[in-house]
Amino acid sequence: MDWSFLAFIIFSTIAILGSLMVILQKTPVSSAFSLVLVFFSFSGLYALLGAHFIAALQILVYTGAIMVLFVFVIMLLGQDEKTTDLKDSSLLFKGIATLGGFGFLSILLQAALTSKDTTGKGIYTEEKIAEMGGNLKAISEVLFRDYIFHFELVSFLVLAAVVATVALAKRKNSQQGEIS
Amino acid sequence: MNDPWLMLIVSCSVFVIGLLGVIFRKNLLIVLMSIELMLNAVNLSFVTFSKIHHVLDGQISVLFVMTVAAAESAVGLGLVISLFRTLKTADSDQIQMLRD
Amino acid sequence: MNLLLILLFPLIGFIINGCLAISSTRNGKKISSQQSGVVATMGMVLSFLTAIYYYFKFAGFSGETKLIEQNVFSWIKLGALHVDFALRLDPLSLTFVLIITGVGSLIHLYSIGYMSEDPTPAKYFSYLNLFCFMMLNLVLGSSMPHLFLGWEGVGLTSYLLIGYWSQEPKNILAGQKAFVMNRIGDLGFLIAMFIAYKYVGSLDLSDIQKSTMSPHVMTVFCGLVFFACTGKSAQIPLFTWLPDAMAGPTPVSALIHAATMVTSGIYLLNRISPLLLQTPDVLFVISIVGVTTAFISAVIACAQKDIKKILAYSTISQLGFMFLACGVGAFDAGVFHVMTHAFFKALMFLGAGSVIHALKQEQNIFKMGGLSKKLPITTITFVMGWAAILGIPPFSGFFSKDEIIIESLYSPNGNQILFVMALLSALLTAFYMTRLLVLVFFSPSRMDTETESHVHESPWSMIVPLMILAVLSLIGGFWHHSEGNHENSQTIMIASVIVALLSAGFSFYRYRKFDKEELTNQFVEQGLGIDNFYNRFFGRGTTRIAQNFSRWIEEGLIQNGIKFCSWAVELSGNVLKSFQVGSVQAYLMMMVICGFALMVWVLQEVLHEVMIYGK
Amino acid sequence: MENNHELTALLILPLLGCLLAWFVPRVSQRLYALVVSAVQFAMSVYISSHASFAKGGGLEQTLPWLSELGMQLQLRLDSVSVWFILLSSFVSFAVLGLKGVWFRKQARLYTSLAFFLIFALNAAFLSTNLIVFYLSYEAVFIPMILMVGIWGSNSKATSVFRFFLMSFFGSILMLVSIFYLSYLYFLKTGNLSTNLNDLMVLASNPNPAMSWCFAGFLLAFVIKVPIFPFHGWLKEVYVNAPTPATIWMSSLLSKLGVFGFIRFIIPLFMSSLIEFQGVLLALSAVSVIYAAFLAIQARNPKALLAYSSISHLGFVMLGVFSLSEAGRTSAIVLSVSHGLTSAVLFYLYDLIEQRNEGITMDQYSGMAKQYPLLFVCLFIGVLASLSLPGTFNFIGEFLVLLHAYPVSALCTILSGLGVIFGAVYMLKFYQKIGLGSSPEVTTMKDIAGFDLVVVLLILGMIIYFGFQPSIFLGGMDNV
Repeated sequence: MDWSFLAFIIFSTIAILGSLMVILQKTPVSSAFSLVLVFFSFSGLYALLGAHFIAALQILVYTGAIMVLFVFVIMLLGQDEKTTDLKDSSLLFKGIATLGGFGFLSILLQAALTSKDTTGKGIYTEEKIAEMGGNLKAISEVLFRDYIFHFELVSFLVLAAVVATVALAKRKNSQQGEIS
Repeated sequence: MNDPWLMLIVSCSVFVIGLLGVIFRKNLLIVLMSIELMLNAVNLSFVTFSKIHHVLDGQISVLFVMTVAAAESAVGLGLVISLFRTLKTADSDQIQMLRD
Repeated sequence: MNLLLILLFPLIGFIINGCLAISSTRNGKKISSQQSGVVATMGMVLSFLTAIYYYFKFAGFSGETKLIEQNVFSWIKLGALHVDFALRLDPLSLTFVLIITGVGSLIHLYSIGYMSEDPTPAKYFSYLNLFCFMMLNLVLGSSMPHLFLGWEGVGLTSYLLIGYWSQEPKNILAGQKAFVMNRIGDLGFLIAMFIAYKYVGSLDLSDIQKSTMSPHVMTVFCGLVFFACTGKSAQIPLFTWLPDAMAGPTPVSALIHAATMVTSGIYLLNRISPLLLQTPDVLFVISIVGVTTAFISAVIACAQKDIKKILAYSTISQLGFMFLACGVGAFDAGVFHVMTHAFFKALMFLGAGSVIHALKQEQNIFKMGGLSKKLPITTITFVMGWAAILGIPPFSGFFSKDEIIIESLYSPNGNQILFVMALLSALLTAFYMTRLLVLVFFSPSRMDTETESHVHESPWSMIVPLMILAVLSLIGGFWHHSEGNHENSQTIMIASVIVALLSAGFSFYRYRKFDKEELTNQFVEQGLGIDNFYNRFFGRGTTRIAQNFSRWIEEGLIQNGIKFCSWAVELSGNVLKSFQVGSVQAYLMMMVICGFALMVWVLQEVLHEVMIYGK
Repeated sequence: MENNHELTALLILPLLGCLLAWFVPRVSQRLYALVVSAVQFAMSVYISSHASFAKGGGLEQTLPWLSELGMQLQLRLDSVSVWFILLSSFVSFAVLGLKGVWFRKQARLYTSLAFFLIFALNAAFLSTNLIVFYLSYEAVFIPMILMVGIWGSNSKATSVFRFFLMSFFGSILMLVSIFYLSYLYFLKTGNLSTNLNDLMVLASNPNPAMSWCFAGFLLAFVIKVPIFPFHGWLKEVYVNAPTPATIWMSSLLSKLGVFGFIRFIIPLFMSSLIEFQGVLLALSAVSVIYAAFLAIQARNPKALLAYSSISHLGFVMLGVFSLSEAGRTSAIVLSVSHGLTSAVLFYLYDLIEQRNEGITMDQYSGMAKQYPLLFVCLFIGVLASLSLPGTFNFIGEFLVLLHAYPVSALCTILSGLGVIFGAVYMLKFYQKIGLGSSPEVTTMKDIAGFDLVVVLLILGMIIYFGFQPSIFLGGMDNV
């Protein structure tokens, strides 16, 4: 057995089980920690696919930034007690949703697996990437040449998000100040 | 890793799990986490296809998705906080101010 | 000389008088009855003179067919249908034209005096002229639609004139009744036209006369035409409008409801007589209807108190005689009786009008009496009319009526029952006419003194027509030479005269000293309940159907159906709204399920194609 | 195909009239409306009299418009549409000219709505493209509903809602049918088209799906006309609408349905029509009788007129459903005559109502004395309405029944009963308001001036064409 296949088995098992734990845990905190687990395993999977830059970014952005944000919010709101919301909805509802989910899954898989078009048409074969000096160099090559405009646009989006967050937080503060 | 197609199974499974999470859970924080799960699943499929087809556009997309996801969770969490402040809850069923 | 002139003069009179009527009501200037009456009478007299011209022209024709046709303009032309507005004069229509214009002129003249106190004489005379115009169209029209134009036109003017005193709701309703009952008959006429067009392909009367329809179709056609005639000529079953039509001014009753319009049924039957002679069934029905009408209305007439109602029922009865004549195939006798009847019945109506005029609109014969001294001319002329209707020789009625009675027995279509019924009707006629005559003119006066002091003979314009008509009802019988070649005809003539005289004598004896109101049988006076039956059954029936339609179908079904539709729209909105519960999870769930379904659908197609046509 | 630009002019003029109305001062609005509608009428007469309609000829014009979707602005003025165009421009001219029904409030809006209505009507009557027809058919609603909504009386909201609901229900199914026809055409030829000329190929060998398209068209038009049992919207709308809107509805909008039958259903769905002819004839006959019964019991004179309209349109449909060339011509004749007559009757009734403000309708009585001329006109209108021989209506009704008789004797006789009931309710209408004891004298004057001229003109036409209908029966060439 290939070591990479072993790694895939391990990472994917962790990813699926972890995501199940995310949605089934009672407290948001444990959900959050399961999510961290999933992010790590995803990072591993990216690495297995040869997307080393993405793998690194996954750790940095998701685990480092987003998850911290989540945990921070959980702490801020004091959401550490056990929630019962999973039991709120009826069994029928959950059953239908699960069935729907599985149906959806089967369709997705069918779509993904039926057309096994393996003839890679692109030029960025593994050899080519290696020749270019690795994944990071290749990505930056493409990103800053073909996608520079989109890259700039996304920066605006981030700016907008920052402004929005500030606005949300600030208005609430001022209102609270007025009320109290 | 010889068969990237297996990755798609993982990706789809995680996506559906995330979807079910959004459907089942009413706690807004967990809903947001489930959304993150779905985004990640999509990212994984992007990278996989990028590998299959020997193009890098998929990986670039992942970069953008990550950016958007970060922005989204920032705004989303901001909303959760402000909602929690007004309603003292993070349960989505309690948020019915616009109904009728 | 143009045939159109006969039509044109009354039309011009109508237009002039119509304009006068409108302008007088607008600027309040009163038009006297002399002014407008002279215009109207001139129109009729000129028309009559034109008709006389044609009479002599026809007299000059010998041997050849007496027929003048004149196409005025092309009226309706669509596909195979071609209807011309054309006039057609033959001896039959000439007889009618002479009656209409001749008697019409006299009645116009009479109206000048009779309507002298009316506030809107121009309106009255314009209606009267319009009536004559329409009536002339009826008898001169060469095609069925043209005839129908006149047919409906006289119905309209009859409506207008019956309801002429429109302040009284009763009068208006009488007019409406006449119009509607006529229209019921007209429906028969319309359908007859449709049948003619379908099976003959033409609506021209001469084409229809010559046509060869199958016996069955012909029976239906003739039956429908006869039905139309029962409406216009007040026969069973559509006769109840005529007594009510007496609500109009008396000259109108004389002209329209005695002399002309009501005889148009006879005219029409004569027009299609070649067809009728081929349909014995219809002829049989006509004779039965005619004689029954004659008898029943004579019975009803015996119980009437209103002078005009008696004359009205008498008219119906005489019309029944004419239909009997047509029914037994003696069309000429029918037309002959139309003419004599026009003279003596117009005379009697006008005489009655003179009485009513003298008595300030009193119409009850039990509030009259002894008028022979006060109204000598009226009395003399009325007696002549009486003699004519009784059939006393040598008055005109003798010739025409006895011819009908003889024909009812001897013609191929006649039989004993018809004969006996006809004789009985004649007997009753003698009874009620004598009753009328005696009660009005000869019995002791039953008027209140105030009325009595005002009684005076009518002005010359009313007297002159009376005298002319009296002369005509005396000599009218000699214009027609009946062969009378049946072996027993003289016996029958003598018998019928004796029967009439006996009956008249009995009546005279009974009423000569009458000084109180007679207690008549209410049931008979009300027209044997037929009118009530119609009112209850058809009049109220229609209203009830209409109300039930309105309540159950319109409101109950259709309006509620619409309400239901709008309610259903609202309901579906509400149902859909209930899906919008506000739960994000539920929305997502629906999204997932729908997305699932959509993907199944899309991918199945795509994958199927890939699998088959792909690799 | 030659292009006749005068047809476009028939559409552009009212559209311009609609726009320019906003720049005309309020005081001269009526004059403006009168002049523009007179020009419009004169133009229609000019164009019609210069065209030859023999053997299906006429004027045609095709303008490109979204041709990639198979749509073209195809206009055609032939022996069918010419009468509807003339009727629409004449009635609109009369309505805008009549002083008695002019709105002083919001006159600009009224003028511009009126011209928009004329535009939409003309477009509907001229167009041979189904989509363009549909658009203009729907566009007619807009001014109509606005007029009822703005100037209508008390319970206008419900009636407008019903009117809209029912008509829209019908026409939306027609739109679906139009799309489906276009699709069928696509399947057959590989091109998309909604032009009537192209779609005629579908009629030759009908497809089962055509029956469903037929149903869609049928429903739209029977609601529009309307015939029993789809007439539910009519009474309330007629009663609550302001009189100009009522006149437009009764004399033109209902004709839009009749026109739709003649222009679209008969050529496209002849086979289905033949299949359902019996039912349709029976429905027409029932609607004649049924509406007559309703008219007999109606208390409100305006409702009575509304029901009589349904009854007469039953006759029209009887002519259409006899499915013969002659029957169709008769139906057109009756449509035109009914358009003229109902315009006069509704107008005159409105004048009577105006003269009796403050009196309830039950107390109307004996007014012929005070307004002799008005009632003479009204009486002639009533006579025309009960189709007395000598009036234009008689020609139409007589010919319709004459040509329906060979097809179905029973239905013809049933409708013939409507002739009797017509006499009953129309006389009742006239007698109720005109005859009887007169009320105290009011100050309002009799009809006079320009209004009188217009009314007499229409009545004159009714009587003239009653004796000289050949122009309608044989096309313009018989003149």
